[in-house]
Amino acid sequence: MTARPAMTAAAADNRGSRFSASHMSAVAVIVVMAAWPGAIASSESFLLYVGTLVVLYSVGAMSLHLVFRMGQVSFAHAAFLGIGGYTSALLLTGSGLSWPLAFCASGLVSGLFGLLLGPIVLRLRGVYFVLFTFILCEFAERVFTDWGSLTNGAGGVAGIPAPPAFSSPVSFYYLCLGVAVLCALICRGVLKSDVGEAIDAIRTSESLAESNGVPVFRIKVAIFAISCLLVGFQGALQASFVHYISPASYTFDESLRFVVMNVIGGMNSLWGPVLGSVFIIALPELLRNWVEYQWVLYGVVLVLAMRYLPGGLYELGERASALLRKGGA
Amino acid sequence: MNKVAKLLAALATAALCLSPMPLLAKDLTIGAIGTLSGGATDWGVATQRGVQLAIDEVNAQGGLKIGGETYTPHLIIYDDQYTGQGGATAATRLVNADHAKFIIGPIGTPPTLAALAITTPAKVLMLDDGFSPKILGPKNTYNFRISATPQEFAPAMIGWLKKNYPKTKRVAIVDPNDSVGQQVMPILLKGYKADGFDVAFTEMYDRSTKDFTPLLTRMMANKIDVLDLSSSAPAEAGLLLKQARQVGFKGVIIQIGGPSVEENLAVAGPLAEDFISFDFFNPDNPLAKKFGDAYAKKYGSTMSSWCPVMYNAAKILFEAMHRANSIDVDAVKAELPKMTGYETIFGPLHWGGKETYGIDHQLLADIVIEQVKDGKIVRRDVVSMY
Amino acid sequence: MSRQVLVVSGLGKSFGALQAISDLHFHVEDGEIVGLIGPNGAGKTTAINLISGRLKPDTGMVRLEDKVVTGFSTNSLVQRGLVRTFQSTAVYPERSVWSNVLRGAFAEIYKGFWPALVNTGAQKRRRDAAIVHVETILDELGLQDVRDVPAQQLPYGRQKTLGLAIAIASRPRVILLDEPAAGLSAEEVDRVADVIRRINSRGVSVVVVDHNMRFISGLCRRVVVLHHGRELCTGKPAEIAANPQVIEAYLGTVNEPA
Amino acid sequence: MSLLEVEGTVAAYGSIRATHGVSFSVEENEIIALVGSNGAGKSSTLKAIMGLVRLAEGSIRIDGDSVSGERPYRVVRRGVAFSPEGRRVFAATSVLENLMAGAHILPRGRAHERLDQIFSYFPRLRERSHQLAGNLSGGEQQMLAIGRALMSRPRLLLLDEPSLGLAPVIVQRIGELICEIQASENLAVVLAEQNSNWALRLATRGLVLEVGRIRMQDSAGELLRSDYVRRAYLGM
Amino acid sequence: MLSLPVLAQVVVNGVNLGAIYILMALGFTMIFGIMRIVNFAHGAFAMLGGFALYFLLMDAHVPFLLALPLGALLVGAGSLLAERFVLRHLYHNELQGMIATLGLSMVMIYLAAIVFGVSQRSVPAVYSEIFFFGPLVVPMDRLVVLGIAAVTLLLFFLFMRYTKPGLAMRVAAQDLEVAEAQGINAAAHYQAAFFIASSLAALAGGLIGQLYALSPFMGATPLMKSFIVVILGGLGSIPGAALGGLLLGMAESSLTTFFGASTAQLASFGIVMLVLVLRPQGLFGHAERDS
Repeated sequence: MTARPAMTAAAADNRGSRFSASHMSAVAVIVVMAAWPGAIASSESFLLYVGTLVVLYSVGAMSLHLVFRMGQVSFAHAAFLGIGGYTSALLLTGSGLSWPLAFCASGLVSGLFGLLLGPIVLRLRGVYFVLFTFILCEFAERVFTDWGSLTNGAGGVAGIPAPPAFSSPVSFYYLCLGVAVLCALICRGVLKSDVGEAIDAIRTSESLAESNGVPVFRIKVAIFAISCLLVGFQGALQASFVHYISPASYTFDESLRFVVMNVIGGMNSLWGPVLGSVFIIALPELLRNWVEYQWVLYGVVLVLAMRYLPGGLYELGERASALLRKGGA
Repeated sequence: MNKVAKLLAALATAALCLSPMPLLAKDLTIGAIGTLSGGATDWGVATQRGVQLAIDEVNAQGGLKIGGETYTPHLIIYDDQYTGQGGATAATRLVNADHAKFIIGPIGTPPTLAALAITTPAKVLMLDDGFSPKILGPKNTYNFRISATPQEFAPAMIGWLKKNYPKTKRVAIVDPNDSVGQQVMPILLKGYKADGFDVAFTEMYDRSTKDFTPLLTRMMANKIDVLDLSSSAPAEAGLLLKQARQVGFKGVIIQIGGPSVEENLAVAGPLAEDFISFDFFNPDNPLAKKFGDAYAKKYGSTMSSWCPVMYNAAKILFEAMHRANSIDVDAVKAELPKMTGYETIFGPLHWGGKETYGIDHQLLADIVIEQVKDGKIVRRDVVSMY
Repeated sequence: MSRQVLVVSGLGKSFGALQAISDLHFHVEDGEIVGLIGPNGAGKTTAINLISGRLKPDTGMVRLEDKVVTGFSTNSLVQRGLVRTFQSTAVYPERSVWSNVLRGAFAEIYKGFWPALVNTGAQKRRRDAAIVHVETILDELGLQDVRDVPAQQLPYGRQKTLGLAIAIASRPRVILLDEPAAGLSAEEVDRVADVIRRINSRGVSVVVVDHNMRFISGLCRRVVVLHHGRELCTGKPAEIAANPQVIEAYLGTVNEPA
Repeated sequence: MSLLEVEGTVAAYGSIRATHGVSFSVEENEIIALVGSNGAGKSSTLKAIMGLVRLAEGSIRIDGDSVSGERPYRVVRRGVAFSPEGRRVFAATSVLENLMAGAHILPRGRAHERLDQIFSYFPRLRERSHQLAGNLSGGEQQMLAIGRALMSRPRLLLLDEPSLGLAPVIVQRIGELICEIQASENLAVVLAEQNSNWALRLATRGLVLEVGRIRMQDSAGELLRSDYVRRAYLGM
Repeated sequence: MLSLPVLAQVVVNGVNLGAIYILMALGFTMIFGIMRIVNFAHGAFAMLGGFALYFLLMDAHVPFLLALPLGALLVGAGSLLAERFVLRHLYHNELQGMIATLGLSMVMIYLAAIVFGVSQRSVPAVYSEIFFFGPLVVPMDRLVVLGIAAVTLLLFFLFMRYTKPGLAMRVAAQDLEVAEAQGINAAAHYQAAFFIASSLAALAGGLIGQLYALSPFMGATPLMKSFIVVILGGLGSIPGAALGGLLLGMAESSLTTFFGASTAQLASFGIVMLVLVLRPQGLFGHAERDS
């Protein structure tokens, strides 16, 4: 299966004018996110928790976006989330390594696994890639469960500390926000660079890209590894956020969540996964009074979105702003 | 689109009707965390129903009359998805958004350990259940385990087995390869060895397994006298039971590691004959009978064995509030361990666990040993854990 | 005598039982246009795929400017100055003509993953140079009027020209054209031939694969004829046209190749 | 009333228009050549008749009844059959099954009768009837594609580039077969071809398409003699 | 361990497992082959099949051998609603189709949880005899399941091989446009194919309910096994699904018997990954085209 967003030549070529609008909305979002704790401090601190979750998940969703942009859909992201989570959890609880070092290690180890597995996985395309990554995800969960001597098995690792300087919910939120903004900058940097240009060419046609001098396979592996590295950071942050991890946290459902965030949010823009993570994390909160029906409604939302909004929420936003512009003109 | 909208509206209305409406008097939020999605959904449903039945009883008597006030408890339950993140999110939501001071559940190690990381610093009382020894500890003072674990009941059961089936020697233990099974297996291994049994075959199967015939074929080569289904969940235990008889196993089949006789009988049918297991729930107890009737009246369908456990937890909690004459968390927490002897559906209440966990926050009870005879469950014995 | 920029010797490739190419020899001299012709199924496209690195040969050797490049990947060959085009149109359909050509210059811009990722000063300079170059190509191939049109909206003939523009954007030394005239009207064929001559006049050596004899004879001084994966003969167009073996191969016998 | 009337058709792929108002008609029992370069709109015109691409404008009538915008399976039932460009035989099924798939609209008994007839036109297919279609040579696949189209007993046969990628001697043989079958079944044939010379020699009438429009329309002989066609399409 | 009776038992167990895997995977591979949809709701249809059988047996007192096909056909008919309102709009749209069927399966599973309850139940054993052939043990219910699966598979293959709609579906899977140009009504055949696929899944669900147990979540495992089977056999390939199902059944049976359950689980994943790496299109599949 290939994710092949329709992209108009004008939109894709435009390296100038709409930039500023995009910049402005990015700044606006960051300002809102930065003000979030202040705005809600008076009401519910649970909203801060939800905010933290959104920011956390946007890291993984954005990293998966890079793989989407190559025209591939990976269901193995939970495995790399888990590698990151376990790396930092085991280092923190076992060896007493300092938090920043454990954090860096989690991304590096996850990225390293991406670099090692990428050359195997990326030989496959389309649905076979999807199914292989699905099995890889299941396989990783089994390894987390069975390798008890290292991972403490299905019982998981408890008592994972938060970084000492960021132990309060508000400061931890800012830490996550900082990592998310950094991740967004990296992803945006990749997409806007000539590597991003190569990724776009690969999505359109691998053979043509290759004959234009794009080292297709190497770039695919490199992007896959970068994506794994970034989601590894989410794993580390999340482990410190929940203070507990177990194989049950890294199931296929978790991979699916990242994919759904990208699809629901929209696949043409880095805004897609951000919007998607806001929506997917917030949705259960909206449905929280209907706990029996929440999954039924969640399913209904997925079906409706795919039927009526195949371009995701980002497309909805684009349509709305186009309407506004029309109305204004 | 119109149809879909109508369906949505209908669902929404139904959901609103089902969600508990706050009534007059003072509201008392009883939080609950349970698994309401995926394969363990019945645990969450059991939690919801058990606690709700206890609340119904209180409200039928006009609420909780404490310290001159009348409190109407109402239940808010969230899904933990049986994950750490899910448990933590549910706990945070209850603590920070709903300002719940008392939480019942979750069941299972991952959501419980993650929820504890939220509730302990927030000083919220949690009555939960998970087999990990890490759940109880001298630091987790706001936490009580409301069901016994194999650590507590396995020695008693194995002792009973040795006494009643003295000729058996070679034991096979089959556990799911999950947090439950991985905790229980070593406990049982130790217990059997201590009583002189020879554990000749152990196997951990994947939770998604439905066909155990290959596994049992492997077991049959080991000349086994006793097959212990250990902590297998009801459906899997029933299948193991049925398929073990189908591959021609003629020895004793017992389940030490979790109670589920009724479900196993339902799954295995006539092949469940002679199966031995235990239950905390003794239907001869008048309180238990009353509860069983109330459940049947309200929900009709078969009852999960977790349901009385969660009902019991809520009953104990309300009683502790009465006795403390306060709904202050610390007062209730201080009162709970003093309630030894309080008559519950599982018999007189007893807290223990100090020597194992360093804190007496482990609920202990009698075990009713049951066996399937002529397609019916009969009581064979009652043994005590303490 | 001029230098040989591309030498192919003893090239062979089989797919299972089918020997698609066997013992293929030919060379391209600096600045010349060589034709590679043969009936359908003769192995022309396979030959291009082998030389351009899309397929790995079983036997034989490819030499590009005195360096053996057998089995090199396509993109490294592009970096070394060997570019190919495709039989059907191969363009980025949703992108404008301008950015299609700029993508063709990717090998010029991209000199490593990190410089490309962090957009170093050298990277920017290379890109700017490429952008200037793109303008010259658009001018030369007459694509200026459609520079902002998405490639998919161009008529077929101009898409083919765009394919050529993409190919030369990386400043190749040798260019392999796979049936550049297929599906074009006679008028368009002439136009493409013109473009190829213009590319050649910039000092690019060209290998043209086609089965249109007329087109090839108008373009090349030397023609290699392939048949059943082997070289049948090599010579001037006129000699080739008169060769009875070639006529036989072209008109076919009763048993047509699968 | 003509067998087929095409009037002002605009065939569209999404928002991209492949033809810009093509009109012509086909009478019974004639062969029409549709010539032009790649991308001129020949294939799109045939596919628009079949209902395989969206008809953005214009109308298509068979025996005076509109079939504009009809699904392909209904068009087939009106007596039209189509042999696509690049042959596109069902490679993983046998020759026999490919032909039976072509007879989808016929009852089983009639289909078997028809099969014998098709085999008599293409004896080579009978020899290979149990082989997988994907293992046939290019020429055999082309025969299979035409045979498959003929299985439904059409009155109008649309052939898209039947000479593409075939050796000249095979192209010649296919041409003979088309004429032979056309004559014996009183078929109308629309032949879309890049090989203009060959197509115009088979046809009674010809249309020259350029960039989605009809540039010329005349008898095949006149077109073969026309200076414009000779220069632009015959390379003379 | 490596005695003849054990080996025979391994084969018997493997064939039994394989039969159910094949029933599940056939429909899954068919839907992908014809409509290019990775149907995540396939397991949910199996689940509905299990409940349909349960209610037909328990409430309507239909005899088992009648209730089983009847339940399957009922679910198949119901699946046409899903086809009409969800899938029809997403054919040949692999990514969106996949996510939508995921949503569909969530709706089906959690509605079933609300309607049927979440506790495990089982279809009461209709056949409880156990046959002993020397050291070989074969329970009657497995024989019945095997027989039903064999008959169904035979009927399915005959249908696909020798009937007109069967041929139409096969050629539509290869080249939709050309198939339509032969007079094949693709939309109608899509419906028929979806009906057949869902009915097969429902039948498998009934058999699973009979052999194992019923719950709203019971479809997840068969769905995952279908994934593995079609990867082994090649997506869209019907003979591939048959072979893949048998291979997986045999592999699970023998690996578990000789090496234990955990090892078997890891090893079977390992084998599937190895197959994909060595032969990316599966054993019988065709490579994905590079566009």
